[in-house]
Amino acid sequence: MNWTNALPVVAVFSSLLPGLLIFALREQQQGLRTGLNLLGVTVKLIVVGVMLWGVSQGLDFRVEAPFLPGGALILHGDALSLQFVSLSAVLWMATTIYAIGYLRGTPLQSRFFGYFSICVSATVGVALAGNLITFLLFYELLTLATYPLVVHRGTREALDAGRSYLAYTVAGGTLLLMGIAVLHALSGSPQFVPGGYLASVPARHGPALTVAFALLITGLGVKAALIPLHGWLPKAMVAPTPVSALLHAVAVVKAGAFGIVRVIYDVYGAETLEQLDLTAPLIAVAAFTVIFASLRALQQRHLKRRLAYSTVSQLSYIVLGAALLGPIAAVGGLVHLIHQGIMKITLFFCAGAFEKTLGVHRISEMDGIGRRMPLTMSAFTVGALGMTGIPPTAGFISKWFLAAGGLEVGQPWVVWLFVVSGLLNAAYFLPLVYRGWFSIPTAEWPEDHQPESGWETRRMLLLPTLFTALLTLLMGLLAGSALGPLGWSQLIVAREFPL
Amino acid sequence: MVDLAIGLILVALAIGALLSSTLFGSLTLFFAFGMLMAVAWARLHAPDLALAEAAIGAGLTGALLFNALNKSPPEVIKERLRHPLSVALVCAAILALLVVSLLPSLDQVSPLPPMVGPRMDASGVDYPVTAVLLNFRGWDTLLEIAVLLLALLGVKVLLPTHTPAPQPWSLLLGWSKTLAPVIVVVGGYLLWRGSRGAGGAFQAGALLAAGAVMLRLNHVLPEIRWSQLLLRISVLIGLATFLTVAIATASFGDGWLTYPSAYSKALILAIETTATISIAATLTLLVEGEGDELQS
Amino acid sequence: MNYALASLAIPFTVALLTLLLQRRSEANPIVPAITVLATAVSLVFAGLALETQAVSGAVSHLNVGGWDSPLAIRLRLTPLKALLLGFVALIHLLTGLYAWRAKPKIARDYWPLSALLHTSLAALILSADIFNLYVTLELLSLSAVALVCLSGPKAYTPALYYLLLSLGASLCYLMGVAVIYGQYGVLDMTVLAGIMEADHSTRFALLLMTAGLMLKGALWPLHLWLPEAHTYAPTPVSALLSGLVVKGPLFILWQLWNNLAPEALAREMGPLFAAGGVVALVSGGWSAFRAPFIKTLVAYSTVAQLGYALMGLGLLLFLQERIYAVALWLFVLAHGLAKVSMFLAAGEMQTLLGSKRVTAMRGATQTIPITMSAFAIAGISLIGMPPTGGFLAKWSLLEPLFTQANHWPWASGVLLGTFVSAAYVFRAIALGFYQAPMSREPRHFDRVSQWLALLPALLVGLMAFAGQDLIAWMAGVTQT
Amino acid sequence: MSPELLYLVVGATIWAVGLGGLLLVHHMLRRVIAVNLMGSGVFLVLVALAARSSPPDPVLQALVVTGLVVAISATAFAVRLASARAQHSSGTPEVERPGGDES
Repeated sequence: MNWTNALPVVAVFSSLLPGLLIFALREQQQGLRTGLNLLGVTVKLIVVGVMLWGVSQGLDFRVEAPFLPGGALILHGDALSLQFVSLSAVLWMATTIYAIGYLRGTPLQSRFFGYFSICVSATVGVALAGNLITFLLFYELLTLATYPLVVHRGTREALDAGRSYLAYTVAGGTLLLMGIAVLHALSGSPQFVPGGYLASVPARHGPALTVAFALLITGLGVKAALIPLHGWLPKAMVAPTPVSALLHAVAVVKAGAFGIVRVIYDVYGAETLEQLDLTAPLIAVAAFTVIFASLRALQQRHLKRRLAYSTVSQLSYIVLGAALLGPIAAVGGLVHLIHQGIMKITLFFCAGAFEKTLGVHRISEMDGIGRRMPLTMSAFTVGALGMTGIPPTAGFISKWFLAAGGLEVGQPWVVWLFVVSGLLNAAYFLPLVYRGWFSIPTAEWPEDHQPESGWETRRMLLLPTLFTALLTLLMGLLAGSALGPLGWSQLIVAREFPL
Repeated sequence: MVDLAIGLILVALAIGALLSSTLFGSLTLFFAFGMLMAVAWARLHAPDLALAEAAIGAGLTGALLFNALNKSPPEVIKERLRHPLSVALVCAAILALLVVSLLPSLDQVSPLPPMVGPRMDASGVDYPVTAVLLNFRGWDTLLEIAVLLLALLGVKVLLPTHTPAPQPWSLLLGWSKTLAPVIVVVGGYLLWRGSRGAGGAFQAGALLAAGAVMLRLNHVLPEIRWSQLLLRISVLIGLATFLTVAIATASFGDGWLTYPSAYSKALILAIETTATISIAATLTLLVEGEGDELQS
Repeated sequence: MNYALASLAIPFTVALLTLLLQRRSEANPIVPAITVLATAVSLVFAGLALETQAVSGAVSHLNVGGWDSPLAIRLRLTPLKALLLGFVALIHLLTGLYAWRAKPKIARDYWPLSALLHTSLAALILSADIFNLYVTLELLSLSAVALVCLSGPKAYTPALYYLLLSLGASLCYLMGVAVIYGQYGVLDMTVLAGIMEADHSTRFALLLMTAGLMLKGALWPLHLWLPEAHTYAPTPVSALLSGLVVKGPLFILWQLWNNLAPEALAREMGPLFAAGGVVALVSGGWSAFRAPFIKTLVAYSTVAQLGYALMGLGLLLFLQERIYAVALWLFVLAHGLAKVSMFLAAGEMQTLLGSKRVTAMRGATQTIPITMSAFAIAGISLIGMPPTGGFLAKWSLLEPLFTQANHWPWASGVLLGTFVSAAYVFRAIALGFYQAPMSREPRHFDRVSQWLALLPALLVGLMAFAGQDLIAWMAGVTQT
Repeated sequence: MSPELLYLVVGATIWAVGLGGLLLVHHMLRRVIAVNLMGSGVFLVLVALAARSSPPDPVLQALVVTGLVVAISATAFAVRLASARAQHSSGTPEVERPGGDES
């Protein structure tokens, strides 16, 4: 095994091993726990950096081990996987630091960080999975590792949320398994191929392919929170905020969206899908989700729940971008995978900081919060503007490409969809910004924890927030640079659509 | 004609044993059923089996059941049969299918009985049933002694049940003292006869057990305890001998339970004798052994 | 063959020896040690038997007593039988170690009884004679019932039901044997396999035997005795009962229909078995979901999981494709390991949490994390999520179903099964994540017992990583 | 009608009666009797089958002897178990539910 083979394995194990070790730690061994976490973070970032460089140089990172007949265990670092891996690695770092700050003084931290690390490992595994079987393995591991995080608080409410999370995701996983088994029976589970490997399946298997597509997309759609499969997501908001951040920006929902992208491009391929005419329902569902979830978001009075519905809406951007089957839309979808992650995690970090510092949960309590916590509120503003799609933030770039992609494939209504969606985004985010900066605080804050350091909130809550807010800005400003997410997405699309 | 009568009475007794209004009646009818069954077997040219059935099926089972009746609380609730008609219909349907399935077999012949005859010389015994039991199908017999042992272990696991010991009946007491040596002699005779005619380890063991049970009922036999080495040896020796022979023949001989022809007679005699002791001891304990005797 | 016989004879000898050693009423401390050691040696011999058998791929026969067929009782050793011998020894070893550590001390009669149970399973596996199988079945039932009785008067009622039903079942089986002997005049399975015809008598005889075996194997709809008996038995005994005892009759059933029955009859029976399997999955799963006690939950889950095995058997007979045999035996192995883990974990929970109720598991992830992990990992294997053994078995059942469109409806049975298993497993696991009452005193755990419960779960939890080789190997093993 | 045929049918009938009894009756001792009836029925069938050849089939007769010993063993255990149950399980006829929490 040479080093190019070893890297994908190291990428997965750099968080898995610390996770398993952390389980064995006692609650008081905080230093060791933090050390292990940071060691894993560092190793993972280095490995991801090297792999990014390697893939841009045309290197192939691939390792294979026997697993099932006709379906080996493959970890493969291609351009698309690295897009997702880099997102996970960077945001894992930010979230870990944030979580250390957030959970200070609460019990069961070893259990939390253990599962947290496993969760990230599963995400990286999902990203690096080289075929459907491997994907399934990590996808289910992700389901299992996330559950303890969702119910971390151990209250009845948390357990209820956990139950609905499991009900949705286990059912989704089972459908996914069925879909994969159908495809496996047809053609085995070979490695993902740009352009899809099912092109060679004889046409008489069309019905089987259609059923399998429906099973796969339904199964993945649960995690990607396509309406009406989204029910678990708003409930899961009872989890500690770092978990919500992880669920929404990096791990669970992204695994679903990423899976849909994989299935569309690397399993079926645009050509097969066009022949079978399978994407139309998916496009319809995604478009409906974009609008309907925004409307639901408008109705929410809890900050985190509003953010949750916003996630539901934004995820369908990615799905839509992939399902439109045109290169420009694909770039938009892929780049939004990154952008949405970074913007949404910023917003969640802010929400968590409000909650920990001032006990603010409801939107109505946010009046004038910018005077008390100006830095956090600034970050929130950047995130909110990004979500709305106002230049020069990252969100603008995504929407631009998505709308242009719609025009390219001859579906001009997509432009209108994004206009309406943008207006709705503005309608549910801008009032928050206005309240935060310009309203006058009506009453006392529900709680007030002034950290001794004299900062507006705990340092470990503030720094990751500012970091991701900065990234949001940079990604918009430097969109033209080749090494940014946009450049990388174009690289992926160039490989997927060899024109 | 006689057979028809026996058959009808057997079925009637069977139904009666299940439905009799008192438990005592049930047990009595079942005992009678066992005795008549022995007669039926005798009429089917199986006199040695009839003997075994009389001793085991009727005698020991009857003793067990009557003993349990003494210990169990009086029956308070009357049997209420649930869905008797549907169960009866289902059973009748099964019976019809069974009879239809069994009928053709009377015209079939088995290839096994003709195989027994020519191999009798090599078997080490003269009586075919004993040859099958201890040689041709010795493995069955070994496992079956293990079943007997297991039943004893099962009883041993149970907590002791306390019952006032019934007063011995003085006439029986006198008789049993006289009978005991006779029973031992007859048992030994049956064992010896087993190799050449109807008889064998089980009949002998069962008879010895029946004798021992009778003696114990009259408190003639001394107190026994599981902690006594002699008792444990008597219970285990049959199986131990059998298993030793099996292991030895597999390790040093021609295979599992393949007796070397020169020794087969001696080996079978050893197995049979020890098996008789174990069967007698185990059956006695099964029927009469009290919990505390087995525990300590 | 001699290796296999050694694997049988060792526990047998030890059982007699330990009985002979029972001098006083107090337990003899070396008895557990001897028994566990002997089990380990027996495992080694089973492994040797498996190695010789799997390497040669051959079937060996032994005519007991050296007499010629069909007069003699024949023992038959196939790779699958060797594998099962090893499996039996392995499970006995794991539970034996646990019982050795158990506090309060397990009754001394456990040791000879469990050794005899081991013996009877080995004899059952090796035998190829339908009457000899009857004797081994009785041996199996009596040892199992005696073991259940070890937990005292509360177990007497379920034990008695178990015994009486089991005896009735044996006599159904024996009547089937009588019909077959009446028809064909032989008892040897290898001889019978060549001469059985698809006539009425044969079909009815097979049905009688099947009914008896299904009752003994707790296969739906004849499973009603199982949950009570498994619930009341002492913990290591429950593990043995669920992991092994119900598999004995299943193995005979498999031989009966796979090797003995004419293909026409087998094809007829297949859909019935498979449908029964689906119903077992759903109804057993539902009862497990509703179960108030931890052990009852685990026991009903056995009923449900046996549904998968029954489905595998049914599909094998119906579709006549070897891969379903692989699925069937993978289920048996995976379920055996998972169940041992679950019962040992359940036992630990009862002692540590001081209650039998499922609701007592509240907060178990914090108070008894290792035990809870054992339970959870084993449970995940029962659901069949990757990379567990349960997943591997489910996959081998599911994937071939999709190769032909008209078999797709059977896949919905697997789908249902997964949902129901997930429901009852996660119901228990979820309780573990409730915030634990902090006031409790820290308890003194026996770490070794906890890890003993976890070990089989880890084995089955990572089983699928060897999936490709395992399936290929099992395909070879189940050939004969 | 030959005696073999007659006893074959009688054996089957007794077996079926025992089966029905096992399903119907409740008292444990009666159930033991029912099981024993099933056994006797099968043995009678076997003995009748043995008598179809002359001399009688020794293999079948040996099977009956083995079966008898197995039957008496199981019966003895069942009867003793029933007595122990009657004395120790406070005589409740129904299956008692496991008691509440032990703690």
